[in-house]
Amino acid sequence: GCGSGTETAETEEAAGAAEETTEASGAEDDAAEGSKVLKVAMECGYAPYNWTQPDDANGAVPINDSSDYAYGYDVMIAKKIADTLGYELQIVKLDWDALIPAVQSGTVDCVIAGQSTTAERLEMVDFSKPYYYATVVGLVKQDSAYANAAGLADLKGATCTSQLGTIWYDNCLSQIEDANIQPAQESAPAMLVALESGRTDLVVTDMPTAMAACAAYPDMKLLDFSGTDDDFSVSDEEVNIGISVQKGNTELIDGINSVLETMTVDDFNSLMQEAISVQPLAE
Amino acid sequence: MLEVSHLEKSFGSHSVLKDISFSVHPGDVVSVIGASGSGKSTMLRCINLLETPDGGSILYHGEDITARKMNVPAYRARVGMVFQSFNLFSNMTVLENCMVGQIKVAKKSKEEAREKALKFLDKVGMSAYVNAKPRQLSGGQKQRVAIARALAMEPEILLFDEPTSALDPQMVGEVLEVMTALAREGLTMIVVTHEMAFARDISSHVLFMADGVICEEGTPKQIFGQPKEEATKEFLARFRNML
Amino acid sequence: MLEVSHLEKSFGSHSVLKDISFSVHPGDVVSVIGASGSGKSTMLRCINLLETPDGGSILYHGEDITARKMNVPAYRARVGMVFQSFNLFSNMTVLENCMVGQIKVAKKSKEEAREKALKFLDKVGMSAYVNAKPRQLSGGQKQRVAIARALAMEPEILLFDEPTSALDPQMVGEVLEVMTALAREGLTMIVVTHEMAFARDISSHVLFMADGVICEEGTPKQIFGQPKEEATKEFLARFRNML
Amino acid sequence: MISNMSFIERIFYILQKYGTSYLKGAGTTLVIALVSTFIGCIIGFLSGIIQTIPVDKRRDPLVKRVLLGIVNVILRIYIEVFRGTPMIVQAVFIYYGLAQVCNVQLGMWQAAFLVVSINTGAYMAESVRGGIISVDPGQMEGAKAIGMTHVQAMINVILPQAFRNILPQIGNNLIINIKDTSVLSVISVVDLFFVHKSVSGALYTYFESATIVMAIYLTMTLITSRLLRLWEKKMDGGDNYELVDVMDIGSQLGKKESR
Amino acid sequence: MISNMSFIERIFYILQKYGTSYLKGAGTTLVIALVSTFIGCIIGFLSGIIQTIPVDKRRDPLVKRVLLGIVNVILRIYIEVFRGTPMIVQAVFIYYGLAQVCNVQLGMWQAAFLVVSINTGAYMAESVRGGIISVDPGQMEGAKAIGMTHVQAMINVILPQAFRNILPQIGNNLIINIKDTSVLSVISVVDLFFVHKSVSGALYTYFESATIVMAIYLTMTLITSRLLRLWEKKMDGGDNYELVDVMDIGSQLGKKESR
Ligand SMILES: Nc1ncnc2c1ncn2[C@@H]1O[C@H](COP(=O)(O)OP(=O)(O)OP(=O)(O)O)[C@@H](O)[C@H]1O
Ligand SMILES: Nc1ncnc2c1ncn2[C@@H]1O[C@H](COP(=O)(O)OP(=O)(O)OP(=O)(O)O)[C@@H](O)[C@H]1O
Ligand SMILES: [Mg+2]
Ligand SMILES: [Mg+2]
Repeated sequence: GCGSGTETAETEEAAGAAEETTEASGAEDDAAEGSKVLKVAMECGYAPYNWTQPDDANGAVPINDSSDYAYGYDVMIAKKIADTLGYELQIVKLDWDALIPAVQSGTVDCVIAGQSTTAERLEMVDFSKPYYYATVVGLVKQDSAYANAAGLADLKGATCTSQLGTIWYDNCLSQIEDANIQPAQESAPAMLVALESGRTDLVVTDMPTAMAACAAYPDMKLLDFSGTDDDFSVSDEEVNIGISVQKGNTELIDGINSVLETMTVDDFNSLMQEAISVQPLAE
Repeated sequence: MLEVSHLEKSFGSHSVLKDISFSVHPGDVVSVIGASGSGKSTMLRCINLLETPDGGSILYHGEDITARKMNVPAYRARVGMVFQSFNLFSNMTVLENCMVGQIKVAKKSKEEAREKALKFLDKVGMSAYVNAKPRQLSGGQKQRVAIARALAMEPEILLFDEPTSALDPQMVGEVLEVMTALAREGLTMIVVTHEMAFARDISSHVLFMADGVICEEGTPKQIFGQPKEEATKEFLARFRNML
Repeated sequence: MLEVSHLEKSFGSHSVLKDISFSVHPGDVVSVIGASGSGKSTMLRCINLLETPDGGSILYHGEDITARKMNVPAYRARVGMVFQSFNLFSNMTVLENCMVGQIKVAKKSKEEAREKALKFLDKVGMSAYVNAKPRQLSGGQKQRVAIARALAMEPEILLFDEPTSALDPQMVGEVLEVMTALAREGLTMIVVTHEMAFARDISSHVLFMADGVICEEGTPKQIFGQPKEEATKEFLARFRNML
Repeated sequence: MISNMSFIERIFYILQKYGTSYLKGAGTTLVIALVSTFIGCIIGFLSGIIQTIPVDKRRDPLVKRVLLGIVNVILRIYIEVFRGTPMIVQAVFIYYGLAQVCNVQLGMWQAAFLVVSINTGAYMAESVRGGIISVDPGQMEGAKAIGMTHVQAMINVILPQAFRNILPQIGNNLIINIKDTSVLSVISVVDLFFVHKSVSGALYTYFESATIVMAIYLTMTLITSRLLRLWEKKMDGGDNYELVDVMDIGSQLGKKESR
Repeated sequence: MISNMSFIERIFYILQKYGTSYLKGAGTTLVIALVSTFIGCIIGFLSGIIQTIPVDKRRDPLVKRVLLGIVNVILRIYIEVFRGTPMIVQAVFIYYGLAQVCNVQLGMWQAAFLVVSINTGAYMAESVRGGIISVDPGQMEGAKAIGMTHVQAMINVILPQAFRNILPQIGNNLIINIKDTSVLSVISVVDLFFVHKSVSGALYTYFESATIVMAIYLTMTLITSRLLRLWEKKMDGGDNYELVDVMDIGSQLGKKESR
């Protein structure tokens, strides 16, 4: 993708000019008219899905209007899509809250930021096929009373929380018996601070995030009940993580889907494995 | 030149000026005397439109100043005022106080304004204090600067509200001289004062106010010599005894 | 009772008081006269410690008031002051102005404070205005309230800074009467004034200040009858001519 | 189906579904803002009094000067640190940091009131300082001349006047607080803005939900600023030249006017 | 490996890795805060002048009164709406909402300056109002008596005095802006706080990164508030009883003192 450096620089100029002339008709037309820029929004602060790093090591992509670079699983997927469809990739770093208004208004073309695909959300944006299947795991502190939990039943009565707007918060926490569910946390770092400080006994999240957390906080322990019959039960649909685009932007969604269809679950997992191995925490 | 007729003013239901009428001719020096609280300051403030009269009319060169089309700032620039509480601009030095009106309102050049300001400051003996801020001045010094500020605007009529209250007898004499000289040059003045000697010696006409009405008016000779009203006699008793 | 010796005060390099010495005995009424800017107000402010003297000492009943262990608020409660610019509390009514010191400082009951306040307000003819705010008063009315406020504290010594500057002759007479009565009851007073008649008639002792020094002092008879210094003669010339 | 609805219809749909959540969030927001602004004002006025205590090098004993110096330095540090750092980070440090390091488990509400109050206090301290500066120095002299101590003069004369001058600013601070409580979501306070985030995160209806919260915020701030304006009017009362009826008062007091 | 490091080591590790990002973020923050506070002050002073224009029912022509009334209503709406709603939502509406509805694509920086300036302006308008109230009404009368119009009096006499009184408040607003630019991360402005979010999202080291940004914020706010204090001192100059040397000035002006 980034190999064709000189070429993309030229197309970027052309794209910029094209953008100016078509400004009045809005950015959503960029893709429709076959313009060569794909603006992808993400937080760049949710390792290992997406993060900010100071250099372009491992093939990181420059962040728009910034001197930093973005990388992570989401960026890898974005690069693959852009390369395959012939777009030049532009990463727009945005606060989580603004991702949806940005895509709805056409300021960006799509959001690749670890969003779960829910029926409610599908009303307002279009989602691609899943680009990752999230697993559900718990995180506790090693010296916690729940450290040796072998299944959901052992978590009974735990004080717990998770991230705002995730299936883990909305669907999983309620499966714990007598759970003392606290208000959701806005971001993964904040959620981990809550756990680390002892304000909450348990947080529920997905495997990649939990692994990153354990690297940053050595006193945390990952609880993975998968394979047992006392696991969090989630439907396949719920753990789907998809790419969102403006409603009705079928051309882009079709393009993205055509790329994702070529990939298998194993491809996803090995990409994620790579992301985990190169995330800043791993250094 | 100035025709005040049936002027009324009340604050709330407390009526402060009742049916005040008098007229001022060019070159007149009108003294206004009267007890504390009788409405002298309020009358001056009405003439300068700092208070809106509730009734009556004030004609300036035949024009009603309370009329809609009156250009009030321009009128005020021609009718100067020296306040009882001085109201010097505390963010400016003495010199700036005397210059700002000339520059901003009369649109004079800086040099001209400076010269005029210094001339009048010198007349009141304050030219040494040009760089002082008002809060660094004594009471009498503030009062003199206030007089110089008003004079520097070279108005047609000047309203003085107790212009010598904070001054010692010697300084009163000097200011008095300045004012007499100006009167001779044709400046019209309305002077509220508690200095009866001042009123007697300088004015061409005296108004005696009591409780918001003009109780008696006439030449200084009449008022100080043969006051007709009981109130006037009583008011002037101590002054006349003193002599 | 009050011993001022070698008092010095300068603002920056501008020396305002130079080597001022005099003493006040119980029941004295000391008048301070002098030109505008000669340092009269500054002297009163030093006596009340509103300005810190740069040199010299002020003994009150033998105690040095500039000493460390002096309880300044308590001292000030016994030494009242009437300001040239009144300084009435603008967030309070006339009555509250006269009560707050009695209640907060002298720790009197509300009733007692109210009674006393009304008594003194009545004496200066302001009892009708108890509910007014200072900004609703005329200049002379403010001055009278300021006098009442200071009197209501029933101090041992009262410092007056031109207490009658905004008053008409009649009112001056009334205030003068109040002050004479108080003097007879033993209140000690230091009165800065431009009313020479006032100084002549009321005081037991007169200080004439010029340029920051006491130029001449003596009984009113001496000062007004046979002034020794040239400056005094010149200063009093207009007043003496007027008579 | 929400996707077929118009903008307005969606708003009604959201309101119907989450209406009570919004109201509860607004209540939380309002309680925290009001209480904290009140406490913050008290802190601000106290610090205003202390910061303006005059020091007389010749008169005051060394102990007093040193002590006052120390208190003043502490106050300045307090003001600069709490004004100078984001409230959201302070909240995290106080709520989670204290728990982790010192094992002090502050309740969520305690922490919320604490954080917002001390922040408001730091800002108010500066506002009060401005208010005190703007009061005519003659007022302080008048108060001192009748024997008031610095604290008495401040409480009875200066601060009431300064208060009037900074009332618009207190309004500003209250309104800032109504909005800034939103950062408390990091310590699990479910305020109005957190409800908005939850709703727009669940339904992806940012603009619709934002319209709702804007309306609610606006209602709250409009009411408070209107009430404050009324208060200002009331305090100014006499500016409208309230009648001082000579005769009435005279007779009411049973006194004859002397003139 | 970061997991084996102590708190301090982690801070140095983060600084080494993301140091320039923090600095750039701080620069962005400072530029937006300074420029917007400046513009906001101008807006505030303008609105202060306009809001205090006196209306004389008897004198002023109906047209002027109606016009002034309309302008005043617009100003009040502006102040209440922008003070009364969260800046973060305003930013979203202006940046994304305008793009979606009106197809107006504001640049990120334009939007940033716009949003922060008009917010500051709304707050400053109230602060200025408080400052104007606190100036002795006699000053206005003095200005009018020498023939100044309302605007001249405001500019030459009232506002310079009000400005001094609200300078502490302007400091408050600048500091608020330094911190509040963090909400601009919704329109992809990478300010200091966004860098903190990114770093703590990449390394999951919240407290360490928070300590760094607190230190940077504190440095910025301390410097600005120190500079403002110096400015205050300078404006007060004469309070230290600057010498007015009679002789010097007299001779300098070539005048003999008359007494
Ligand atoms: N803003 C106001 N509100 C209510 N009453 C007021 C106001 N201003 C003045 N007054 C009242 O109006 C009356 C006249 O006041 P004015 O200042 O005109 O008196 P004056 O003749 O100038 O007295 P002095 O010689 O003491 O200055 C007074 O009784 C005063 O209390
Ligand atoms: N804060 C200050 N800073 C600098 N100079 C000052 C200050 N206060 C007073 N002065 C100067 O000190 C001198 C004496 O002032 P003071 O007020 O004592 O005079 P005064 O005798 O009371 O005059 P007046 O009769 O006019 O009230 C004046 O020249 C004045 O300019
Ligand atoms: Mg008057
Ligand atoms: Mg004096």
